[in-house]
This record gives sequence, structure tokens and C-alpha cells, in this order.
Amino acid sequence: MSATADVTRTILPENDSIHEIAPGKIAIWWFLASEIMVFGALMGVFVLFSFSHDFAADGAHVKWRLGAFNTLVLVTSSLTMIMALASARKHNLTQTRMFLLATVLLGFVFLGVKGFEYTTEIREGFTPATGMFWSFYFGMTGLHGLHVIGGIVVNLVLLVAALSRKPWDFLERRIEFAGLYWHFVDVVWIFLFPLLYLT
Amino acid sequence: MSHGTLESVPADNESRLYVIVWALLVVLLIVGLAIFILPIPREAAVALIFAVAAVKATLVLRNYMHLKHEHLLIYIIVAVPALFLVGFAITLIPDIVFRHGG
Amino acid sequence: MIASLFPQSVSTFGGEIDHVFWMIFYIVGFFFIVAEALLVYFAIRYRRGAQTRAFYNRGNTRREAAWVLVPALIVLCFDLGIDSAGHRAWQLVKGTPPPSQVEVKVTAKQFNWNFTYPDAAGKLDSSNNVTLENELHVPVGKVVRLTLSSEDVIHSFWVPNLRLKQDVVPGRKIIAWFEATKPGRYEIACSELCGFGHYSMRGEVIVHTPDDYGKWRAENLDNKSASN
Amino acid sequence: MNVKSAEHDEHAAGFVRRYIFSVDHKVIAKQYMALSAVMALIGGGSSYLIRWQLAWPETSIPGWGPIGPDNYNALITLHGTVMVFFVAMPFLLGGFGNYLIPLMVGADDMAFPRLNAMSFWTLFAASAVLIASFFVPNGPAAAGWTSYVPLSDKAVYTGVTWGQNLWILAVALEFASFLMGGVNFLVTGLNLRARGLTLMRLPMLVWMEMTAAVVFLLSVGPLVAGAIMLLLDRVAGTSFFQPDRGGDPILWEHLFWFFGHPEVYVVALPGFGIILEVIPVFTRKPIFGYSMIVYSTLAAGLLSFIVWAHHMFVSGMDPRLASPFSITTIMISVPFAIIVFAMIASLWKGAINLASPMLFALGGLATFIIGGVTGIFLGSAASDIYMHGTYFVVAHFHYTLFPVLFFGGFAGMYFWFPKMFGRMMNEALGKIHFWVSFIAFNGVFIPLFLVGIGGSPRRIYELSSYEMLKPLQPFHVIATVFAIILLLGQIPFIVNFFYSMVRGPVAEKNPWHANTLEWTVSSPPKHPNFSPPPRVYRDPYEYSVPGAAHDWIAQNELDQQGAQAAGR
Repeated sequence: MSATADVTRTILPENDSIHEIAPGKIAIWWFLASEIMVFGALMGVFVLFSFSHDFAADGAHVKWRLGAFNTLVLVTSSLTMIMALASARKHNLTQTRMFLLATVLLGFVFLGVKGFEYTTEIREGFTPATGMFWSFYFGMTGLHGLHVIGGIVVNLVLLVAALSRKPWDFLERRIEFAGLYWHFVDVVWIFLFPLLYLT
Repeated sequence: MSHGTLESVPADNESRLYVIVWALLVVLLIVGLAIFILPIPREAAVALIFAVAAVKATLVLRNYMHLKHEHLLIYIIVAVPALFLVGFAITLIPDIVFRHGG
Repeated sequence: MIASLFPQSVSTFGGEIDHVFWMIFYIVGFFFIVAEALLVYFAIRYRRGAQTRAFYNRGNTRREAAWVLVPALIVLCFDLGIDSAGHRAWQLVKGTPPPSQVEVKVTAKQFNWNFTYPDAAGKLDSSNNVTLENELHVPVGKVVRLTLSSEDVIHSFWVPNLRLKQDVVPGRKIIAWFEATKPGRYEIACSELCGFGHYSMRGEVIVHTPDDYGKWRAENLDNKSASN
Repeated sequence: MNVKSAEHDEHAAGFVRRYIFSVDHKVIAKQYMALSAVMALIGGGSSYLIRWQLAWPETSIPGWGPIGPDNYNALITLHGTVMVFFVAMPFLLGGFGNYLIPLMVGADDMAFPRLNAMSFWTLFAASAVLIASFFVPNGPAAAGWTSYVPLSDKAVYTGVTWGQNLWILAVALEFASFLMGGVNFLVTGLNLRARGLTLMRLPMLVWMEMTAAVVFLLSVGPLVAGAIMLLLDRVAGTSFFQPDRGGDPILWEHLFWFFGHPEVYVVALPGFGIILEVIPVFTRKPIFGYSMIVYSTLAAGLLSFIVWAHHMFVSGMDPRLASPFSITTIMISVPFAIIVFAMIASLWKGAINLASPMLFALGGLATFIIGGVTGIFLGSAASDIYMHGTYFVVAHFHYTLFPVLFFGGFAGMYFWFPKMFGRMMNEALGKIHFWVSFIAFNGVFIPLFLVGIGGSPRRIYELSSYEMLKPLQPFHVIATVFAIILLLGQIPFIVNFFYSMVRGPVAEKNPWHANTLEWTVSSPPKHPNFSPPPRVYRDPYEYSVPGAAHDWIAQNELDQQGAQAAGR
């Protein structure tokens, strides 16, 4: 009897809840997880180095007012990004385009301010080769800036898609995923700002 | 699409929540700057500033990145690297901070 | 046969390290032989005949899994034994060094070992120091304390006979020690890739008898530091 | 832009879309394999030069000429980099992972086919950059595959300028490639599973590939950070790793090995997965303790993150860190012991068919045991004082990576060749290939263990520069002779491969009578793989079930009683 029970063991379990998560969402979070490791390692090393190096003297030369303004810009761009998603969910095409455009523009403002900071600092004689603090400063903000540029490119592609009236399910998903990335770049800055400008 | 659970949140409340979160973020930014400017002992100021940053990050993660609606798997994906990083950094303290033999 | 390959151990802690080696050797040797023997035996014994049908078992019940889990648990016990023996030997070699009787500063650079001896006053950074290239002279039966530093890249101070290996890291002063038990000449190798001349970064530890060491000191150190 | 039109385009498009910039996972898998084969020729060729130099240092190498110490350092750097990053990963992950994960989970393709193609072409670019680094002024990177700083940090120490920068770029591109690929593996394995294919019914290979992808994704971040810092040091004048300007060389070692050790498992686990797929089919018996192996794999993956400092016992790191890392390192023997014992237990009372795939699988298992046990000598900090940086290490890691990459990889090659190319391979040539390789491999690396016990440091261009190493020279000669035999021993495979592809007997759908889903579709599978989508009813290794008509029941097979239970 038990032998036949073995042959006929055809349990039919329902699929587990992992199937309910959109594939793209797992993918984007995995990508962010590896990004956490990259930025986290850089920031962690910076913090550890800060105990054995004198970062305060060099740190006094960064333009914290500009940094604070940039934080405001990036936080606001996070709002416009999420509002773009909310608009897309309501199928409001005008608002979706408007908020995407605002996000892109705020991204450019951030880069512009950052560029201005870089030029002023380099004019004052602080380059990546000046010292350990500046190595970290340019390394980390540079890498973050590259991520901002990447985000702007993605948002521009979406903006074009929204302008060319792609179907809503196409737009919604992609705006959500692009948003996850954009907010992550914002979160990185939320930590970079106090790390480099305020301590 | 059947994926995700966010669709269940009413659309109007959603937008209002996002603006409120933004306002909170701006307030926290000002709080952080205030701590920086006010004559608070450096160690305390640093701790406070990072506490504020952590709150800000949590706000963004939970609300803008919808972490509060997500499947357990997504939490694991975020938590595991964070834990590894903390462990990694702690292990490096004797070598990088105190520089054994340095 | 394997034992004869080891260079002769001439330091006080060499025996400890060899002991850990042999302990691991016999433990893993046992598991190795058992695992390979079972593997080969099963592979030959249970080859498919004309009509044989395999025995269906999935190893999912606790009783079945025990066939794997119990050996794994035994592995764990042996692991802990190796850990504790290893910890003791490690503490002896790399823990707090005993009070030193001879101090030498070792400076590695591409592709040389420089050994600096203290002057008559016992100072290591005065102008009277004598620096020898690629030759470390030490007395037998005395604790020698080395302060290792590098001028360029990472090197590794490796004396097989002393069972002593320590990377030399630029920017750090790393302490190592040994006490030689037998006079003779023993080769120093660099065991961390340090550039195109890595293979030729050879030095020698010359362990003297107490008398010889006194003579050598008088001729080479005291004279020179006095004349400088 | 949507999936349908993309597929339509592909059918309409010609050769280029179908075979070069294809998004079909099966084509991409073959591209990965072809690339890794080309890189294996380079990596294997470099080992010939290295071995010859070590055995007969005074002579000019036949077919090449004399090599100098800087060439030698460049060769060992190339050999390590190529074998780990450009052969093992593309072959075991890119090749087998890409080919089999969708087929095994019952999906038509990877979750993100275009990302998959991008991943391959990024790797292609990485390989091109690495090869290009050999032709730039001042030569290729020569600081070892670990690129320890400050040796790799300042051009003045090696004399290498652009070679090292391109090396960093190539490795960074390789990481980017496998980040994209790894995301695909994970999402496909998790999300695109056929109905009824629960996590605990996944074939072992899928588990192993997914775990490898996770381990890679989580470990590579710190090294990416380190690579950025190294590159900035070299080109932008920063000083992260330059001690004279406040930098820290030990930091690089931590960042490198935090990735470097898990990387071993990234390569090893897929190889284990292949061995675990082959064993049940050729013993006609379920894998012993499926869930035990899954949990051990996850445990090993997790443990791999807290063992990295065993590469650094004598590096000058704080000696108090050594004992904790010894404990975790030696502890990792437990999950691997469970996996190995479970594999051996799977043989017990089987009906074993020693065909070429099984021979390679068992050969891999037998040699991996040696790699595993010799790891204990290096994991224990005390004996590592002696063994670190010697040939013992070289022999040890070849005994861990060669079994999974070579024996595991060829077990997979012989096993899935019928599926990939629709024809059977020649058994006799396969057996010759196995026995020559098996004997020659052991002939190369057992002598190197002995050289290591003799105290010889590795990466030594000319051993005769040390008196103490002269007696060890005969071992190097033996190793080199066998290495040449090992290289020549691949000729039967190459002949077999190309001959069978054209002339081999046509393979049926399921020539080995295996259970998993890839055997339920035609050989080779069409595009899309499954129509209609499969439905899974049982575990992957239900062989020789008592009372069943055959000694195998495919995962998607619904028998009479089962159908009633399902209410059909």
C-alpha cells in the first residue's frame, strides 16, 4: 500500500507568495542591494578613516550652504518623482509628464550646483589629490553624481515615452521602478550630506 | 496587473501623504542644519545629525519606496546587505581605526 | 615521506606549529580516506546490473538523515579541537611577544632585506646604527625581536626553518619574534609578490653560537658604530 | 517594445538577430560558453608557459621563447584573472545557468532577455579590454590577480601603466556583466517557476545558481568601491591606498577578500549543482537529503561572508582577529561535509551507470574532497603561518576550483550536450578524456602540495634562486609533465565535441531518462521553450519509486491516481 502511495504522491500546492511580486521589482531591489554594498563600503571606510585622520580641518572648506540647498533640491525631486507615479496611477497624462519633467529639471539643478561647487573648490586649490578628505569627497560625490546622471537619463526616456503616449501599464511599472532607483539616489545623498558637509 | 499591493491605497490620500512626507523631510533638513550651526558639543551634534539622517532615510524608504507595503522578501533583500556592511565595518575597526602596528 | 619534506625546525615555536599541522593531517587524513573509500566502494559495488533497480530512499526522515548529520557533527567536534590547538599555537607565535634580548629593525624594499642593529646605547634610530643587507645575524637561544617595515610595497618575511612568516606592510611597524634553537644559516624568502624581482629577494638568517655572536658583534657592530 | 513584437522581430530577422545579438537564453548561453572556451585557451596556454618556466627555468619555452620575470608576473596575473573571471564564471554561471534555469523552471526565457544579452556583451567587452591590455605600452598588469596595493597602486612599483588600468576596467566590466546576469538568475528562479514548482521542488542546479548569484551580488559591492578607489589612486592622484599619504594597504586586502572568498563559492556552487543533477540520473536514485543540501548550501553561502580574513592571517592585520576567523573558516567544513556526505550517500544501493557525465561528476567529487580537507590547513591560523603564500595554497585552491570548473563543467557538458545540440557524444572518447584528465590533474597538483610543504613560496619566477628550493625541483618537473599531458588530454574532447555535433547519433528528447523539465522538450529546445506552459506535480529526483512502471517519473507527469486527486 505504501508503495503505491509513493507513486501517487502528487501534491498540488498552490504557488508561494513570491509569485505575487513583480519580477522587475525584485530585480530593481537586488540592484539596489548591491548598490548599498558599494556606497555603504565607501561610507563605512570614510567613517573608519575619520577616526585616524583629521578630516575636520579640510571639511571646514566644503560649501555646506550649497550642499543643504542641493539636499532640498534632491528631496523635492523625490516628491515630484513619486507624484509622477501617483499621476500615472490616476492615468493623468498631463500631470505625469509635468512631474517627470520637474524631476529631470531638478536633477539638472542638482548637477549644476554640484558642478559649481567642484569648480569653486578646485579654484581654491582643493583637488582629489589634496588630501584624504578630498579624495573621499570627490570620489563619493562623483560616484553619486554619476548615479544622478543615470537617473536623469532614465527619467528622460520615460518622459519621451509619456510624451509619445505609451500604454499606461507600460508607463506605471517603469515609473515605479525608475522611482525606486531615484529615491535610492536620494537616500544615499541624505547620508552623504551630513557625512561630508556637517561633521 | 495583479502584482503589488499598492493599488489598494486610495489615490487622493496617497498624494497628500507624499506631500506631508516631503514637508517632514524639509523640516528634518532644517533640524539637521540647526544642530550643525548651534553650539552643541561635537560628539552629540554628530550623533544627532545622523539620527536625523536615519529618520529621513526611513521616511523615504517606507513611503516613497513603498517599503511598508512590500513582501517580506524585499525586506530581506534590503536588510541582509545592511547587516553585512555593519558587520564588515565593525570587523575593520582594529585594522583601520587603530591600525595595528601603525 | 611528508615529514622529510619539511625544512628542519629551528625555532622554539616551530614544534608547536608542526604539531598543529600533524594534528590536522591525521584528522583530515582519516576523513579523506573514509570518504574516498566509500565513494570508490559504492561506485564499484553498486554498478548497474542487467535488471537491478536502485533502492528508493530520499534521506528525508530523521533516521536516514542521521547517516549524514552524525558524521557532520563529528566533523564539527574535530573542527573545534583543531581550533583550540591552533589558537594556542597562534597566541604563542603572534600574541604578545616575550621580553626581547636582541632587537633588530627590518626594512624591506624592492628587492632587499635591510637589517638595522641598535647602537651601543641600544638606540635604533641614531646615526650610529649599522645596517646589513640581506644578512640577519642572531645568537642562538635568545629572543630576537624584529620590527618590520617596508619602504615601498607589501613584502613577506618568510623563514621556513623558523616557521616564521609575517607580511611587511608599508606604513606600519609590525612586531615579530623568534628564538632560534640551532646555529646555522637559514634562508629568508619573500612570500608576497612584490614586483619583477620578487623571486630574487633572498636573505639569510645566520644563527651564531653565543661565542661566535660575541665575536661577530665586536667585529661588525661595535667597531663600525664606533668609527662612524 | 512588448514581448510579442520582440519575438516577432526575431523570427523575421536574419542571422545577426538570431545568432549574434539574440535575446534567446539558449543562444546567449552558447555564446557565454564559446567565449569561456576561447578564454580557457588563453588561460590554459598561460599555464603551459608558467609550468614550463618552473620546471626548466633556464630553457626557452618551445613554441614561445624565453620569458623574463616581468613576463612571468604578467602571466600569473593573467592566468588567475582569466580562469576565475573569464572562464569559470562565464562557463558555469553564464553558460549552464543561462541555458538551464529557464528550462528547469519551465519558463520560456529569462525574466529580462534583453538584460541577459546586454550582460553577455558587457562580458565580451570586458574580455576585449583584458586582451587589449596586453598590447599597451609598458605591458599588462603584473600585480597578481589579487592586485595587492601599493604594488598595483603606483606605476613605479611594477613599471606597468595602462595595463593595470585596463585590468581594473576589464574586471569592473565583468562585475557589471554578472550583476546584470545575477539579477536575471534570481528573478527567473524565483518568479518564473511553473505552476506547482515550489521552492523545495527546484532542481539543485537552480538552487545553486541562485545562491551563487545572491552571494556574488552581495559580496562584490565593497570590491567595486575598492576598485574605484584604486583607479582614482592611479589616475586622479588620490591616496586611498598610499601609506605615505595617509592611505591604508590593509584596507584593500579586506575589501578584496570580502569579495574574494565568497567568489570561490560563486564558482563552486554551480559546479556542485551540476554534479548533483548528474548523480541521481546515473544512480537512478533520489538525491539523498534534498532539503538538507539546500539548507547547507544556504548556510555555506551565509558563512562565506564571515571568513574572508583567513586570507590575511599573516598580513599584518590585528592578530586578535585570527582566532575568530579560524573558527568560522573551519566551521564552513560542516555544511560542505553535509553536501559531500549526502552525495556519497546518494550512491548507496544505486544502480550506477558509469557513463562519461557520471565519471566526471564522481571525479569532481573525489578531487573536491582533497580540496576541502586541505583547506583546514590554511583555515587554522597556526598552520597557516607556515602554509600561507606557499605552493600548498596553489595546490589547495586548484583542488577546489578544478573539480567544480573542470570536472563539474565537463560532467554538465557531456550530460546536456544532447539537449543543447540534439546529438549524443561519443562514450569511448569521453572516457579517455576523463581518465587522462583525472590522472594528469592529480599528477600536477599532488607534487605541488609537497612543494608547498617544503616551504616554497608561490609566484617565484626562478626557484633556483633559493638553495632550499633546489631539492624540490623534481616535483616541479613532474607537475609540468602532467600539466602538458592534461592540456593534450583535452584533444579527445575537442574532437568528440565537433565530431558529435555533426555526426553523433541523433538524440531523443530524454536520452538519459531524467525527470527535470528540460528533458520534456525537444532536443534542442525550440523558441519559445514550452507550449503550453508545463505544470509540475512532483519532486525533481523521483527515480526508482517503488510500484512505478519505470524507474523515472518526470516532474510534469500526472499519473492516473494523481489526476483523480487533482479532481480532473
